[in-house]
Amino acid sequence: MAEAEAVPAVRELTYVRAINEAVRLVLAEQSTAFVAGEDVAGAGSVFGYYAGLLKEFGPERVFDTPISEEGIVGLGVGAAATGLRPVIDIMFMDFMGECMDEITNQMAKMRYMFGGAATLPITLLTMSGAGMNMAAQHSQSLEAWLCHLPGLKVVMPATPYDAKGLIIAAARDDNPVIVALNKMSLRFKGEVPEAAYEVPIGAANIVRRGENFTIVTYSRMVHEALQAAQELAELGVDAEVIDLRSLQPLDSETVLASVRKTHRAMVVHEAVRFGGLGGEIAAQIQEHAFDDLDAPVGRVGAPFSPVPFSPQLEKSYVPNAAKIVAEARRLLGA
Amino acid sequence: MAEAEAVPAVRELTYVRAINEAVRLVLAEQSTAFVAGEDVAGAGSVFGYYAGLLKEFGPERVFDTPISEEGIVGLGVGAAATGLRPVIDIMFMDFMGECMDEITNQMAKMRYMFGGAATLPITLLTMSGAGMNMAAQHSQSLEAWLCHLPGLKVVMPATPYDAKGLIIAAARDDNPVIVALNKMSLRFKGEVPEAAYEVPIGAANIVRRGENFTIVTYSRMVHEALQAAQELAELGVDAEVIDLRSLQPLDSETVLASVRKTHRAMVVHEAVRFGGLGGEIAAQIQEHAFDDLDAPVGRVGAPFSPVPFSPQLEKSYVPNAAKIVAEARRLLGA
Amino acid sequence: MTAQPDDATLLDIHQRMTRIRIFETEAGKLMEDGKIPGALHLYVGQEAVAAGVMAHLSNADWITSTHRGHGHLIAKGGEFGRMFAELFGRSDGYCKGKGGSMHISNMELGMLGANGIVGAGPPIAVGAAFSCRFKQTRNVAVTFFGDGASNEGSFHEAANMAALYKLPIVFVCENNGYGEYTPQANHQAVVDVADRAPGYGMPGAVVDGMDAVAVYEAAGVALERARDGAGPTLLECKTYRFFDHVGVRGMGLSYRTDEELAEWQQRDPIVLFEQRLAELGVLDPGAALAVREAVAAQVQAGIEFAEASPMPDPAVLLDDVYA
Amino acid sequence: MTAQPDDATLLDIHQRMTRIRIFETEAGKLMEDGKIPGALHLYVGQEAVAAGVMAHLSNADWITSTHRGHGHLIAKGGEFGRMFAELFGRSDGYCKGKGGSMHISNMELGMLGANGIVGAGPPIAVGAAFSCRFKQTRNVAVTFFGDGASNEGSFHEAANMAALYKLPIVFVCENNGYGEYTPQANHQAVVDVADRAPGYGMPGAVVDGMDAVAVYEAAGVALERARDGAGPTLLECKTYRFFDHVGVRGMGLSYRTDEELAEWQQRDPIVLFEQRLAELGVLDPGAALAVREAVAAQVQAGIEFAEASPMPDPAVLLDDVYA
Ligand SMILES: Cc1ncc(C[n+]2csc(CCOP(=O)(O)OP(=O)(O)O)c2C)c(N)n1
Ligand SMILES: Cc1ncc(C[n+]2csc(CCOP(=O)(O)OP(=O)(O)O)c2C)c(N)n1
Ligand SMILES: [Mg+2]
Ligand SMILES: [Mg+2]
Repeated sequence: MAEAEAVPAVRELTYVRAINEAVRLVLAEQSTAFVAGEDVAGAGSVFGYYAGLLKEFGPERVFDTPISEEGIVGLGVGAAATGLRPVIDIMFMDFMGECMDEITNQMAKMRYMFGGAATLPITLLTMSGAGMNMAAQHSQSLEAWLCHLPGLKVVMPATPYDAKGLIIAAARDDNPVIVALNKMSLRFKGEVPEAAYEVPIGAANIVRRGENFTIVTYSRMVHEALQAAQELAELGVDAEVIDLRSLQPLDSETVLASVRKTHRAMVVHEAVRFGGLGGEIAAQIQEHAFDDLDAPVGRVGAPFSPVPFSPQLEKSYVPNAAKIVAEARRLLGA
Repeated sequence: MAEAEAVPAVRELTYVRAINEAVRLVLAEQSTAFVAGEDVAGAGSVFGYYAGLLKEFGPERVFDTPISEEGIVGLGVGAAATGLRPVIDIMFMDFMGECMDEITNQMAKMRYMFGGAATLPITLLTMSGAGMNMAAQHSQSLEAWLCHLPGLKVVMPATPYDAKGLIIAAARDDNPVIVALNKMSLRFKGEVPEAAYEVPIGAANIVRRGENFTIVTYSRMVHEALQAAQELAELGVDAEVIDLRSLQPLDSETVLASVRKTHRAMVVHEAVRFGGLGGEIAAQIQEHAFDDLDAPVGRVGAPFSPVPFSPQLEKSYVPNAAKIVAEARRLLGA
Repeated sequence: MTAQPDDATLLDIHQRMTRIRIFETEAGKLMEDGKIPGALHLYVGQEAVAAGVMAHLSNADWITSTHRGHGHLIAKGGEFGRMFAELFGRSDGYCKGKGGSMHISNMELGMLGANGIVGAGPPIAVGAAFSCRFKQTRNVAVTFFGDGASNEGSFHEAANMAALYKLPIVFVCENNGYGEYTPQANHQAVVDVADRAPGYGMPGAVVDGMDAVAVYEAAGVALERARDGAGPTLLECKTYRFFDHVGVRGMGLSYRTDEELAEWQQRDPIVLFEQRLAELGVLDPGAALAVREAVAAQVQAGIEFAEASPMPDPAVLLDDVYA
Repeated sequence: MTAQPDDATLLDIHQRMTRIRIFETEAGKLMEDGKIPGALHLYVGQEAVAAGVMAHLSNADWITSTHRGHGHLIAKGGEFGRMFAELFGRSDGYCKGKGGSMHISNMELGMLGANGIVGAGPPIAVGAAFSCRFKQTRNVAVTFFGDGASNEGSFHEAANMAALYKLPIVFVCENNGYGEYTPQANHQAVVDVADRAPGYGMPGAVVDGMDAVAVYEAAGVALERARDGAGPTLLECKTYRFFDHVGVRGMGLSYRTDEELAEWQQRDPIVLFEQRLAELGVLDPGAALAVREAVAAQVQAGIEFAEASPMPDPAVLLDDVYA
């Protein structure tokens, strides 16, 4: 990271480096921020995105915790309520179940239960997604649980740019914000400004303009959707691709405006289709843009099983561009 | 319960007594069944639905556990995998977060991860719902989390009849089944046959026939929906009310058949509207009955906040017949 | 701090205990009269613990509490009016009526909330203690929890983290012999929860939780240790609740014998303490009665304040979800 | 059972250790060659623990394992072919390729699965132990877990329940000094995890986990106690993993010194054990070599079996979700 002068104000960074830079800037700008989690300090996280931070900020601001997810989130809640701005790490999103009570009953509700007297500026980073043959307990996308909990914000960046900007926005937000990263995206590259900038929480991004089909998605599926859009273009379908970026709050307006233009829509996520956030979004679309719709809102998500280990099975399990295209064709009757 | 001879084959029982009878019959018919949970034995549960079972079946089959939800569910998983048929109690559904890892990563997935080699006949009883001024941590309906997890079945009985029949079906099922009961329904009365009978898991029940509006609901909201249907009748709307009873598997066929007849639908649940199961159901309806719909599928659920304590606030928070009627009128443009 | 309490401190502790006793007794009656909705877990019998510990704390020290939290809040300085208002669900309540008994809290008093989740306090208190150290203060966190709560994984994780980081925190286990209706012997194989301390690398101590002076002294040692940066202590106070698990009479289950209750009532912490104060010449029975009467009047005033407080306007329902 | 192992038992333990060592070493190579997808946590260095404990168990006794689970399964009787097939994701794997390294399991051998969730084993083992007693057998459950896992709340809850119910279970902590890249001193303030035992009301013991006989003997005592209905034991085995946390070389972090590794390798459990067997005249170096060669051949055969096994048909994707 000591590449100071020579670097242009905007340069290509990987997703993992963008995360690293965001957290570094947060620690630099907020004297009450600290990073805590399993193997975040000595190892810089098993994904490497805290590399160098222990050295730069010292062991009171970047420290390893025991393998105690409930304790870790509790530490964050208690520290935040009493004036600090914790950045908490839960290594895999699959481990949410270990700390779901702290998240649900403390972090999300404390402010409300206290009549507004407590403020919980917590940023919780975690890692979602399949595709690395890590099997049923290290590949899940459980954001649907979190989006159902009033009091939390939830963001899922698809690009290095958004990863950095959303983490900074999360850390500056006075509410608990869950930042669910994606492990298959760690090596993705993209342009990232050097400065500390925010990607606003609650604002979707139209990553491809299109006229007659809307694909609403987030996290790694944005890239699959963009690829699908290209294939659809060859079929004469001009798809608009919306990267939600924030799931809670959800930028329904951007989604609805697009659907009102295109008259057809589909939601794509890596999470299990049944009960996933796609249901909420599809329900909102048909509710608010009923008369604009020329076809049902489609959904692509993982089928109804745990994530299988075997690479071939996993490949047929995880949503991808081909499945998006297939579902689009089905919807369009093409 | 020693009222043997004189009782007719079908009689009125409260919801709480129906639960009690179901568990008693399960323990009587399955020699490997046992009941474990906090205050289930000595106290017969804080809701009273295990009353008398310790005395009847003894302390090896009905026993109190420490306040250790993760341990309790783990006990169930380990006992089930090794040949027993546990009935596990988690006092309030709000405490799911304490054992969500065991439920998500062990109970729901063990069979799949083991390539089908493990069988987990677990019945997990828990208590959902608001309305008793128990505030944010004792009033939640978190079924959306569970329905999103392949490997689990989820049922939520609305009546004494269904409570008994679903618990017996759950206990005879070789899969983990979560039975989420409702605390405001404990004193509800209804006809309940004496015999051990099953209410099939995965089959919805049309509790009111109607011609031009479908209300899809479950648990206590069934009663609110029925009342709403009466009020709607006065407005000339003949509503069909579907009690899903099972949420996973979901009886989509019954729902769709109704909507194809009525052309208008709405989903009602007590859970927070955003991210609740209503989204999934609405999405399915518009997907599979798009051309049959004359209006968007509506949804009624709790607003986006934790459950407030103050009785007035709680009353305005929890969905009820009036809100169902209002939403129906909005949808019907009436 | 490890010294014996001086006269002023003794009177202060007496005041705190009396305030709890009268508030809770009245709250029990109000509940039975149908004036307090929801679940109410009363602290009567355990007053010496809250008072003995809290006599050491300032508003800048943090506590986490339990479902049985009024006593902790009163001992930490809670006002009757705002507390009753909260129990009634009124807009002048400490939580504007949104929390109720199980979430009653006040950040300005350093009270991080009663909590409806058994075992939720310790991890939050670890965070508060971390804060105290991070800000380089000599402030501490104290987490109160029951014998039943000591079996939650959250206690374990918090205790281990506190000892690992040598945080300024004291774990106060109020062992009242029961978790709801389950006696301790049916929920853990140990008799002393304090036996768990060495497994985390912290000292453990058992103290008579009916003896406010004993609690005060033991808490003083633990708190001094914490403030000095020497790390946490697990302090177990043996105590008893005189009312049922919930409300006054509870569900009417017979899980405790009348004899057991009577035996513990013989050791009523306030009676014991007043005897002692009388012996020491610090407070004679007449003066004690005057304290009780004064507190009783404050309690009545608090109830009146609460009754006059308006119900929250439904328009506030969705306020306070986000900052 | 508490007796010293007889010659047949010694040879049996040797066999188990050798099988683990060669399987794991080959698995590491295969992973580095890109033939094993996903995450692979190898057991090399810790063989004495699995072998010493499992020498006491039958298929009717249950174990739960960890993310580092191959050693446990091999010691419990796992076949190389089906194991490699699972690591490769093939249809003849123990889990039909659906589980992989982190979920490898075999119910017929009484092996309730490797587990990707740290600390998941103990509560499940409590359930298995409950089953053993419920069915009035003398069977037991053994749960293996790491030093890191001992900080999960799940361990705490399980240990408390096991002691409370006096279940036939042994908690075997494999303390290899690290949880991933975090040294024990940075994750708990205690040196001996066994110090946690008294807090649950069970005996704790520390044993040299590089000494298979010591493990065998200590496990024998604990298992006899369990089978006799006298309740659980927490047996801590001090050990070390010779490879990195994941794979052979891991992420290339330098969190352990070369000296530390070398010191522990000086005490290689198999070398130590073979020396002892030679001294006892039970197995001379030549015979030991023969064992290794025979096992190596079985490992190769296992790899061939696995390589010949077909990938699962995508049509099975949704099978095995429900019974
Ligand atoms: C996580 C969780 N599990 C269970 C409960 C139900 N519950 C409320 S109080 C209580 C007993 C607590 O016992 P203890 O910790 O000893 O405190 P005491 O009531 O004796 O003060 C239980 C089981 C809960 N509120 N939260
Ligand atoms: C609940 C949970 N938290 C974190 C992890 C990530 N993780 C995998 S292995 C491991 C270290 C485990 O340490 P230990 O229990 O000592 O076992 P060892 O690896 O040393 O055998 C961690 C933190 C996980 N798999 N599950
Ligand atoms: Mg108690
Ligand atoms: Mg370890």
